Amino acid sequence: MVDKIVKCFLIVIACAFALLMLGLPLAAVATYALREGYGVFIAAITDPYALSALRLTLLTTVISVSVNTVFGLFAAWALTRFSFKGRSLLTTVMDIPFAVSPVIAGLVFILVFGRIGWAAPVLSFLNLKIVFALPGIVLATIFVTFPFVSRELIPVLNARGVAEEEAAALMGASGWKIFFRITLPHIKWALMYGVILCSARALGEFGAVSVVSGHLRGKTNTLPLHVEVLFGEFHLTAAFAVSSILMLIAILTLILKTVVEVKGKKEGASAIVELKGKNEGANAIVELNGIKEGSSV
Amino acid sequence: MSDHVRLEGINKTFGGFKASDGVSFSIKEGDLAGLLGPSGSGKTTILRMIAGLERPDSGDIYIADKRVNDIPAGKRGIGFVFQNYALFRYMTVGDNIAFGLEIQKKSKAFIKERVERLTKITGLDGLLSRFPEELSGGQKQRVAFARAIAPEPRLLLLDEPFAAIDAKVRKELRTWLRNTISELGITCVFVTHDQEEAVEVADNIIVTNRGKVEQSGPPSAVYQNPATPFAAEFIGQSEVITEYERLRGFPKISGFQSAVIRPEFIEIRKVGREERPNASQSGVAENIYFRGDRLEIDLLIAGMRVTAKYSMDAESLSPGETVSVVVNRLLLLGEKTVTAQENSLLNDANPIYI
Amino acid sequence: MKKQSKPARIIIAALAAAIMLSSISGCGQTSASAGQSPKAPVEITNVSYDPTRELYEAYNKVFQAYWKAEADQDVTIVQSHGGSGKQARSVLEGNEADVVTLALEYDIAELEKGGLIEPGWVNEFEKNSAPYTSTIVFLVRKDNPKNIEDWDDIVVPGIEVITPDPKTSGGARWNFLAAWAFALKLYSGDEAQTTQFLKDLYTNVSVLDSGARGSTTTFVENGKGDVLLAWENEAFLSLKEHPGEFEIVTPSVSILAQPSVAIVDEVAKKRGTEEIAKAYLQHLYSDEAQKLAGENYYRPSNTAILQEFSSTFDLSLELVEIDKDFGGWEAATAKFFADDAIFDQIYEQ
Amino acid sequence: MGAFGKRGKARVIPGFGLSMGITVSMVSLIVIVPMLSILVILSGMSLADIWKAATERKVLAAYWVSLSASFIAAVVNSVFGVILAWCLVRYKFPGRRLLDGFIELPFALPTAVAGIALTTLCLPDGWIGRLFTGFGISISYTRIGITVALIFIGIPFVVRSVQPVLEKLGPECEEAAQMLGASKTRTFFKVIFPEIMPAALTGFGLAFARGLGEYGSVIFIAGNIPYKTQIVPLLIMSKLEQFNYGDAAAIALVMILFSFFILFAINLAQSKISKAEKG
Repeated sequence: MVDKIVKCFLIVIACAFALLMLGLPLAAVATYALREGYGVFIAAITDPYALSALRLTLLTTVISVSVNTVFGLFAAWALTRFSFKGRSLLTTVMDIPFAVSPVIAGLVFILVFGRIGWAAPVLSFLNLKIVFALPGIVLATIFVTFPFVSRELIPVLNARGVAEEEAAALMGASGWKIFFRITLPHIKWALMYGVILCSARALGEFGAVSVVSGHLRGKTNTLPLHVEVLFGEFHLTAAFAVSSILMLIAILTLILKTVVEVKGKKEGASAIVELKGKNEGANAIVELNGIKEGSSV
Repeated sequence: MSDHVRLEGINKTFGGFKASDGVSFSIKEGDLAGLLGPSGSGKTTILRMIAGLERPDSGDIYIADKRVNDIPAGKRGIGFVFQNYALFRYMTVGDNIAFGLEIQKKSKAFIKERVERLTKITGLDGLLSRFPEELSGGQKQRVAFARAIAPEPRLLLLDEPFAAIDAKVRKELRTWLRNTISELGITCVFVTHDQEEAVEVADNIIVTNRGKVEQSGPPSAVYQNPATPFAAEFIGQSEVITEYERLRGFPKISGFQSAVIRPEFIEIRKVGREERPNASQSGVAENIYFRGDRLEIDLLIAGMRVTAKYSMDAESLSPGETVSVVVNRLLLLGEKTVTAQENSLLNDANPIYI
Repeated sequence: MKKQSKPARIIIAALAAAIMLSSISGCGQTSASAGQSPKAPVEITNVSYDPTRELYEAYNKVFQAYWKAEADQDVTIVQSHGGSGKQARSVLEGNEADVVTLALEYDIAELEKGGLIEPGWVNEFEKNSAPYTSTIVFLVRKDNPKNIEDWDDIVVPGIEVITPDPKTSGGARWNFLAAWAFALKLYSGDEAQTTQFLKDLYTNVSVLDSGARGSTTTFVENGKGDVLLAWENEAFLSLKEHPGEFEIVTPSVSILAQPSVAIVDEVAKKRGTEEIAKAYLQHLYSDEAQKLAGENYYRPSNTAILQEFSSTFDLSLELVEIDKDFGGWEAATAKFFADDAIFDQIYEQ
Repeated sequence: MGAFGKRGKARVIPGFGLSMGITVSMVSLIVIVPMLSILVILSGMSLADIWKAATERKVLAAYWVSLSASFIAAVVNSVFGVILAWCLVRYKFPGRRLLDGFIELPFALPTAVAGIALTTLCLPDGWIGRLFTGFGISISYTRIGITVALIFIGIPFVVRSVQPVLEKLGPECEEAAQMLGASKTRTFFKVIFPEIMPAALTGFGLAFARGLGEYGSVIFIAGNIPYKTQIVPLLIMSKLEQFNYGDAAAIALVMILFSFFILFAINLAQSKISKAEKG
């Protein structure tokens, strides 16, 4: 009885908190986006500046996520398959973007590639433009989302150990063969999970991009920056309309993430069943399930 | 002595899975009882219901003649040793053992003394300030045991107590556990899927299958006179044969479609060395395995392949050799009954129905 | 070994492609506008401050038509808006603007210091390179519920004032200086009392946005505060967007705000857009553009056209001037807005 | 990992050179070199100037605003995060999947969108703000508003750190405590809490660090009043806009040191967790 009350109480608290902090902002965005009718909504999201911002945002996301995925795979491989001096230092350095304010992230790129930055003479000699153009936005986004993929992969690779890879290597398999045949199947869900998180963050990055963007309308305004622009133009409804597009993308990402998670967990669970089956007979699972179901009643 | 634990008509389902199906049995005070059955037979569920970790759907559980269905687990005065010990990782060995005593609000001095005494009994001296992850499997087992008996329960439950321990330590722990429990004089129920373990440790075993109690009694009785076809097949090194009438001395008895044969039922002799030629028939020793104290033989007899033993002291056999075989006994299996059938050519004794 | 290198090449190629793609599009930006042929379309970038969004949206169309007729060339104008200081910073750091149209002469002077703009730019165009002016007024809620008439009404406790941060916003500096001018007159030149007046004023400030537009949004859209210290044009725009919700109150003393324009010489030279940039800014002084400024609630610098808008603007308002009354931006910045200067002091408890 | 960690052991698995090469060059290009530029800027200043810039009273106040708001937000998130994780792992209730899926919303939702949505909600006549106006409490443009935004940003961290630990924990330890007569409360605080503590700490640290640096969602809701509601990232932006790169870099350096300290603490907590998991 007391248990039931505690359970209900906790669930109510959890749901109320989630509803307040997660549900309400979503509802607010949706309500405000549509408060002046569909016409205004459609006009806002089909505005050429909005569309070009969307294009820029998508392009930035694709580039930075691809770079981070490739990097994440190599980094995770290097960090989990080999032991070398300074490995923990490297891990810590890779985590820096996680702990650094996006504003500082933007600032450092300005300090390197900006007109006053120390790389400026080289860039102007090469007639290359980094900050206040696409490369700068991409770089800032890569920085902010840098550790996402590798952070998801490293624990999984660590947990699997190196026995399988070593066995394959002893049989003479090449590095690529080992990776694609042995390693990738184990980490594919974690990889997808990391890629999704990385994309979500890349799509929505504001602070760092805001510093390096220059806010050129139709050129270097990403969608989140465009929201700010609209917000400042008395176009509150339009700002929320564009926000709602970003929100939809966010929700889609979350759904995708959940699907990946569930699929990944299922495969993980069946692996556990195999393991258990070998040790104690497959029926042990039935008892295990029984216990779990029993205790949650 | 009176019954300490009594279960009456217990039913329990998990989803669609019937874990307990009309389970009734009792355990005498001071008994060491083993719940024996294959995995998934519902033995752990029974143990957890006695402990109060699960509630039966119907039926009554009595401990010391008091119905305990509605008494929460912590108030039943039961010690429980979990299969994976469930030691508290963030407490030292000493804190683990003292946990139950602290809850009973015993004095510091009392707790200290009791913990020290328990560490002596369990041979954990010097390990009190260690954390569980710094212990070996056997040591963890002892800590779990000490923790469970620290509050002086009158009933101790153990879930697969030796499953996670390697074979060599297991033997030693079994003997130790048996002696310690009998010294403490408490009633004890343990769950196992290992019949050797059950037979060796328990005063009484309760054989379970598919949520039902098949048979209970002292190990020797269950072994020699199994009450149900399942008990007959499950206990011992049992093999089921269908055409038992092809063995000499075993006419077909209607209602008994098959029989259980165990190695100790079969007597093998070299050809020409038969003691009772009238009951003998020939067989082939196909493979011979060395088992340390004896030889184990894959025997082909009347077209059936069975396992037999052969003494190391007897004249040696070679693989493929034709031998003379006498089958002394069979356990004939009926629909729901079992009967021990002696070889009719050996004496005139009538079959004994159990 | 040969087999191994194939996937390696693919990955390296992908990486390289990603990097190339990003750098190429970076180059593209500069080279597209470098074309010298008069017929080839040209693109110029105007980095401006917050409240001019609507003005330049309108003016760009006018100029496109003008340039098409004049030089038979299509021109695209890329706009960027933000806090004046922030915008100047981005240009200084490499945001390639052909022209800047900022809130403060001071911000453009920073670009001059940074070597982007040649000295003497102030006199490159008429009227100190300020084609339109504005001033600072109060925006209050409908029917003026707190009876705010002048600067001394907004320093009394209980009034909630919205103004941007003078550290980052050009408009905010005009606000600050206008208030200073009023108080200095009130206390007959006693700076200690004037500073106290400003301190009381900023005690009443509840939100200090980083840009003028941010403050307007806070006051107008988010309903925060009793009075907004605003650019005159920003205040009129709010009236237009939300008719019947607000009123404009003109204080007894305000300041002549001269937003400046300039060609960013370094960029324009590099891109070969000097001519069109000059024309773009020069055309701001044309009658057509001056009227447009008036329609967008900026005071046209052309006095004849200003008179046409006499029904809109309170032309009797006493206006102090930055050069005359404060000794120019350099001096004013050092005295009021530098670190540890008066503005920082009034926030020290 | 430890199994092959001994130096001098032959590397059986190929790809060391390639993967290390790419990793190190990417880390240098994207992280190390840009971060070093802060030091490059600072190297042009005297120590006294750096010290003065980083410890100006206004700056100290901004540290305090950022630290206190992030700390409170992280504490709130730790409490609710543990409750959320607990409910998601231990209970079955309608909408659990949905709730589980939406925990990462603050991650996926662009911070600018979150910022304007929260600001709108917390205005005196907004859906949330309205409830508090009656008590004379305003949320938008106050420290409460900043804290609210940081709570939103930090939700996923504690939940996602604690959840796997709870899932792995299994019911045995609780049952063991229960058998020994411990009450539910005692079981939670003596048995479960120590188990999830390191994970909760990790989540707390991550949320704290994230909150310190958060910009996008906070700028809309923060009042930016010096000494009261000015957060450090906004101050850095403000310094930049005054063309004061040195001061901005000095303040940035202090922030990075704060973050490093937090990261270090997280790693300590994590190594404690993995040590415990080995057992």
